[in-house]
Amino acid sequence: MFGEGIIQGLVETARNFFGSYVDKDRLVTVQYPEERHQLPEATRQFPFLLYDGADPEAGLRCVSCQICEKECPPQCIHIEKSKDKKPDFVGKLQFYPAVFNIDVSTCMSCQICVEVCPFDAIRMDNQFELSTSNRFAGLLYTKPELAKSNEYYRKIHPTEAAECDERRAKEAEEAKAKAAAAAAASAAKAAQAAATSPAGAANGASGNGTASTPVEQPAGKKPVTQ
Amino acid sequence: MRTTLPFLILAVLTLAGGVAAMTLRRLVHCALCLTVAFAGLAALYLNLGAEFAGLAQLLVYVGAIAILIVFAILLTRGGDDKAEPSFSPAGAAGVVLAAAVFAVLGWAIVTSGILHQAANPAAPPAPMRSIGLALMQRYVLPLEVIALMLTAAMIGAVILALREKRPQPEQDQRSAQ
Amino acid sequence: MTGVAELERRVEAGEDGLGDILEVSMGPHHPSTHGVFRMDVRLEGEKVVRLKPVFGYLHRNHEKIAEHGAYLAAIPYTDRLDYLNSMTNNWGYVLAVEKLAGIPVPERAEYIRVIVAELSRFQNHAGLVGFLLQDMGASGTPLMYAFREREKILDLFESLSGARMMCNYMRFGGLRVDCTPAWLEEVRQLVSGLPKFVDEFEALLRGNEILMARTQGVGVLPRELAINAGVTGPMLRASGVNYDIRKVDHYGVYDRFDFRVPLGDHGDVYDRYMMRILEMRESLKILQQAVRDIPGGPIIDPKTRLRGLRPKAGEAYGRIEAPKGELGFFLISDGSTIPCRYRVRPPSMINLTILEDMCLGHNIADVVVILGSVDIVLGEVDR
Amino acid sequence: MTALPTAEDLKAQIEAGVPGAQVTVIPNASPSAQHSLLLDHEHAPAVALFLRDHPDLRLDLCTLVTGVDWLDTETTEKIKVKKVVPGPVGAGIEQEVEETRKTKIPGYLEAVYHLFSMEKKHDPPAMPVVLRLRTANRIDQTHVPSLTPVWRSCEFQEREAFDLYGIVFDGHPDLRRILMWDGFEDYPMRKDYVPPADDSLASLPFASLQRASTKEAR
Amino acid sequence: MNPLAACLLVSALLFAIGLAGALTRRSAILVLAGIELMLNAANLNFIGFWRFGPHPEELTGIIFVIFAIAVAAAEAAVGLALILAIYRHARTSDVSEITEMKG
Amino acid sequence: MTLPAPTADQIWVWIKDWLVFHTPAPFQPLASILCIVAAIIVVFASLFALTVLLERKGLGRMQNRYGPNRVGPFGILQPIADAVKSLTKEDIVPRSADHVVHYLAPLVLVAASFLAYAVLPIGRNMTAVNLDAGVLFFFAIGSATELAVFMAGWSSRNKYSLLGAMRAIAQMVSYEIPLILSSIAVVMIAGTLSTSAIVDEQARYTHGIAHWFVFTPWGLAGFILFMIAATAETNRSPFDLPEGESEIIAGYFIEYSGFKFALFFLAEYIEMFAVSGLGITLFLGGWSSPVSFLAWIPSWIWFFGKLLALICCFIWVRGTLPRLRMDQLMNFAWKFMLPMTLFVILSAGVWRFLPATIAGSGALGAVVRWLVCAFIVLLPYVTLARALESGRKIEKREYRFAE
Repeated sequence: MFGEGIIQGLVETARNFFGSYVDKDRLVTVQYPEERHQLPEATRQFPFLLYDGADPEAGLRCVSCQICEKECPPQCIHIEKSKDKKPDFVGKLQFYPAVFNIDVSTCMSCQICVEVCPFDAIRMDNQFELSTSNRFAGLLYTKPELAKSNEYYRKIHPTEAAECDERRAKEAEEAKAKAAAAAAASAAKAAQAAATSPAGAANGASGNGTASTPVEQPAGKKPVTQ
Repeated sequence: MRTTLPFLILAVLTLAGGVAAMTLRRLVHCALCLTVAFAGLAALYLNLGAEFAGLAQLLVYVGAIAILIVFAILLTRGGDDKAEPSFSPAGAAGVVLAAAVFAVLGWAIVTSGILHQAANPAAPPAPMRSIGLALMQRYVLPLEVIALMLTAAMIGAVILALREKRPQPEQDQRSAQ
Repeated sequence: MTGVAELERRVEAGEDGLGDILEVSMGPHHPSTHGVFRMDVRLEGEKVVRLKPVFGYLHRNHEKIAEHGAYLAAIPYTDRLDYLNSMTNNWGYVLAVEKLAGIPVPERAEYIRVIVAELSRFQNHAGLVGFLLQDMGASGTPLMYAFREREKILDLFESLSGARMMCNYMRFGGLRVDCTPAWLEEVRQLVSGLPKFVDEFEALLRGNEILMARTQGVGVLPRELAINAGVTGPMLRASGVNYDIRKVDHYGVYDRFDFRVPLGDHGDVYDRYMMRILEMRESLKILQQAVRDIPGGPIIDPKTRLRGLRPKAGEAYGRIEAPKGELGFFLISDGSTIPCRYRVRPPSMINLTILEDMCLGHNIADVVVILGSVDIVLGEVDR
Repeated sequence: MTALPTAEDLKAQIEAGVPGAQVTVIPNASPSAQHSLLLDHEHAPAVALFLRDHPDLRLDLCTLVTGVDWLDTETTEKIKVKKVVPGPVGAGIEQEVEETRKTKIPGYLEAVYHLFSMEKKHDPPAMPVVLRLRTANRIDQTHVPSLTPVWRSCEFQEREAFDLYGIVFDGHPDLRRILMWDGFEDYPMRKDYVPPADDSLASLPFASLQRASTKEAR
Repeated sequence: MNPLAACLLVSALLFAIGLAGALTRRSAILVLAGIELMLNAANLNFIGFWRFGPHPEELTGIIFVIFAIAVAAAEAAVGLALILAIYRHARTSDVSEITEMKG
Repeated sequence: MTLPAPTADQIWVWIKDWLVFHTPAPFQPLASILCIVAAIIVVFASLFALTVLLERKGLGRMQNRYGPNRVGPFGILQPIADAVKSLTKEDIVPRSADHVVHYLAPLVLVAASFLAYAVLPIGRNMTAVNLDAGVLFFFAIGSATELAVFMAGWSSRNKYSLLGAMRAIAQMVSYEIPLILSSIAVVMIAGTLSTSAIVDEQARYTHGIAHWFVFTPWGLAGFILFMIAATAETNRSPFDLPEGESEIIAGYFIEYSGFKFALFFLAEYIEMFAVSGLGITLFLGGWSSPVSFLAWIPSWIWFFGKLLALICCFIWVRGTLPRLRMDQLMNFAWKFMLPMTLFVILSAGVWRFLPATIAGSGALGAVVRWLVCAFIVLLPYVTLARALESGRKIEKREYRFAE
């Protein structure tokens, strides 16, 4: 009780004082607007909608199945299904969202929409500077604001995007093979048309009229590890 | 040697403080005005060249007694507004008595003739060293007596202000649960 | 000390002379109530003669929300209970669901759960000690040191789960994503550096005479009262009760690790403070072993239905040792996809039960310190 | 570590230890197998004390107290009754007709207590002893005895059950609202709770996004 | 005006103010304050006589004032402690209400 | 009258004399006073700005942060930004407050704080008023601040502010005693109450080393006690109970905002400089240099250098220590500080009357004197520390673990 504890504390703060000038481990502050933290790949902020190719309207992966809308814990997603259909990447005709809104002010960035989406259509963005002077309309993101290209996705989450692309390529391949087999069995004209559709993640063949069955939501495929 | 302007200003300040202290409604205001009076007196002492006395006055009266009074006011709930009857016969008698005392004193001063007498040449301000020496040599006995009395007063005040032991009330109910 | 009953009578009777009783409402906005929390305090001088905790300012009926959504949808909400420890909250909830639905968990997932939970415990305790000393007036220095290390742990959480605080990482049957070897290496490196931080932290204030004078003998919680009042966590162990759910329940894979449970003898604020520091060291020990022994394999049981889980009608109570105490979840299923009853046992709310008992007779400055040592997070108290 | 007696054993022990106590075992079909004991109101505090102080049980930690709301349920069963049916010619013919009969089971509120022993640390470890107290109905007879005198830890949680479910705990030292404000009228955790119309969310422009109940949408 | 006379007049006036206050006010604390003012008035006299008296080098006036201040401090401490004790007992500091000596 | 040639040491004196010299004769005394007052206000107000910046930067670095670095290069314009902010903020006065007293309190506080500088020798020939009873003046003026604090706390009509004011007054009154007693040792040895004379007494050199009182055992102990009491007197951490942010939020100035709040803030720092300045004057040789070969550095640089060093110590302590509790604070004042200062006075007395030479050896005499006086101070320190430990039941604890 002679004040040695106090002295020890003073020595400790002095060490930190001088240490902060020489030791990078001590002075850890990132001077935010000028310096920026390297965001980890896993970083998630708010959802966005993926589209393939160049046209956000045509390439939008979302088929308006409304699973995310149902599963969203804070109920911040609002979808209205389209009247008509357009073909998806494997050429199947699907609905698309006529309206797709996300209320970012309510969204709690939980990523559950991404997990439950069977179509790889919704993903998490890493943009966090979303402040706006309009607290209502400014934070209600509509389809044009939400749609981001697959290239962008590859840029912000490279590993995840590569996995996703691979999976989709495989699926497209299988679908193509299936379509080819079906076409070979039926008519040469249809097979020809199917062959024109580019492989990979690009937009499904336009004007493909083969698959006209109503939308079947693939039930089994569940993204376990994103 | 005439009465100087600073003296007059300080005298007015002191008297005003005193009057305010004795007449204001709120006790805390009274205490604050009393402090002004004390400080004014200290300044008067300084003005008259009694440096040590003035500073001692400031230290003791403003630093200690005023604080004591303020504490006493707060502890006796005097800080709250309490209406005091503005006029009472006893009060009027007090004022009359005080006025009479002043009349007597004033009459004595006026009739003594010093009013128009030429003043003695002002003394040089007392050097600190000589006050110290006086206290330690000529007045050492009174000094010791005063010291003893201060100690006694301090102990007495502490004993007075200590709370009487209240009978210990029953134990708290909650802990029994 | 004048008894409460006597003072109550005097206040009611208007005999509050001598400036005896001063009623102060500490909070809901007060620098040291750790959120919107209020204490109705009656003071005699500066001595507390009555103290009633008032809360609910942050109440958002978490349980009702969870009873409206699927089992999966409740997980992100548990993040927001004790928002400093989303990982352990997740774990408590998924443990209860796993019990309710009988879902097995792969071994690797259990190891990763231990790693993130212990990291969480470490940062919680470091932060708490910082806040406690801040409440004591230490100008934020210990708090800043604690936050410096906490940031490193949060960075790890972010690179694993995508978010720093609201991790939403665990799933019934396992985890959402696997960790990479690089991440484990980062954990290993961090864990090897953290003991130095704890040493520095202790050097800063452990032997400090002012700290000892402020905390020793203050807010004593007797052993029997602690047990009876259902106090759990470091607070209970500071009162000398050997009860750590990691040891008692053998949940997860805690059986496989060698660690000790620190116990205090006095049950005062100093003991509670030291419990946290000692537990930080034990957490580091567990972390070292977990990172060393982690097996390979899947991280989630492949048969688990995350979406549309329908447990058989019945109920289950699952609990874990969260940094603040026993965090339990009680679920009743009626066979549908939505929990019929969802209930959280919030440790910090129940630990508040004896706040008044600890504060009575102490100085108002002690109230702040005692409250700090309880370690409350209002998100969890109010839910 | 001593083994925790099964629910049936516990029932027998309680009935032996507390004369007159009526205990019903309520089985739990889920994999957790945490069966519970339904107590009668009159003997509940005595049973609680018995469980707390019994040398082999020492259930000193009452960890979780909560209310549960069970709505009125209707069971429909089809029974065959003989009835006179007007025949085509006017005369009644006695005929066997299938009729559905509805039996209404009145709902009730339930207070659930989860007990552990800090001293004994029973085996299996994570298995609580669950006590239940039921109110007579959901409307006016919502009283159950308070166990706060036995376990202090019930104090805030019983207040919470009172606050959110409206279960009145007789014998609770300080039964006030705890999470909702003092002037609040309703019990928000009840299944049939309807939020007041002047919900502040309704004024937000995007209230349309908020559906009234997720259940309906599902 | 002669400065000594001015001193004396100010002192007499202050004394009268203190006296009036001590006699008229009903708060015991203000009564004490009035007495303090009277003491101070006397001190001013001492200083005045020392300053303008025939033997300023003797310092008697100043020494007296210093002693008087010390006594006044003691008096204030004891007096206020008394007021506190009485207040605790009688629940008032109004001198007109404190009529009983018996405890 | 002619002016002496300006030297670096006397440059400010020269400038003042030059200014006064060029004013018309009847206004010369007034001009002189104005010069001094203006200089003190300008210098110490800018020191305040500098200190605030230093404090925030220093605390930041101690806490591994940058501190303010956004306004101007390295954040040096931060004090100006702070000043603009507090000047433009709304001045909120509680409706039930006593408006006059509420208004006066910060003014009285600032005025009293600034008055104390009148007797501080901030350089050779640079004492504003060379009072014979300078030290006494300092303490007499300092006691006025207590009243201002009370005025602020009482007039706000807030429970927290009243609690804060009561705390502050109790603390200031208690710590004034050790503050005065520890300076009495210096007054005893120097034989004067005049601050300039005390500095002159210390500005003598033997073997090139100054006769600072801090180099003696009683002086060192007295200096430490003086600085502890000064910390308490100026409500700095760890004695910042009157503000007690985490307990009573801001204490007596909780209801002040805008410029009045800034005045409280200013007064607090001004007081801190003043007390530190007195500490320098009494124990650290005022404006004198510690060794004779550095005496060419201007005296005012020495003074402000020492002042800055003390300020840094204040900041350092603030960045490290938690706050005491009220009863502990009082116990510390009466049970530790008061007896210790009495022993310091005793030690100073012994120092004064012990012979400087023993057996004809000056060196031996000096060593013996040093040791004896150190012993007189150390012995009660050890005893009191032990008593404090056993009385308060403070202990270092060991903990047990369950496997």
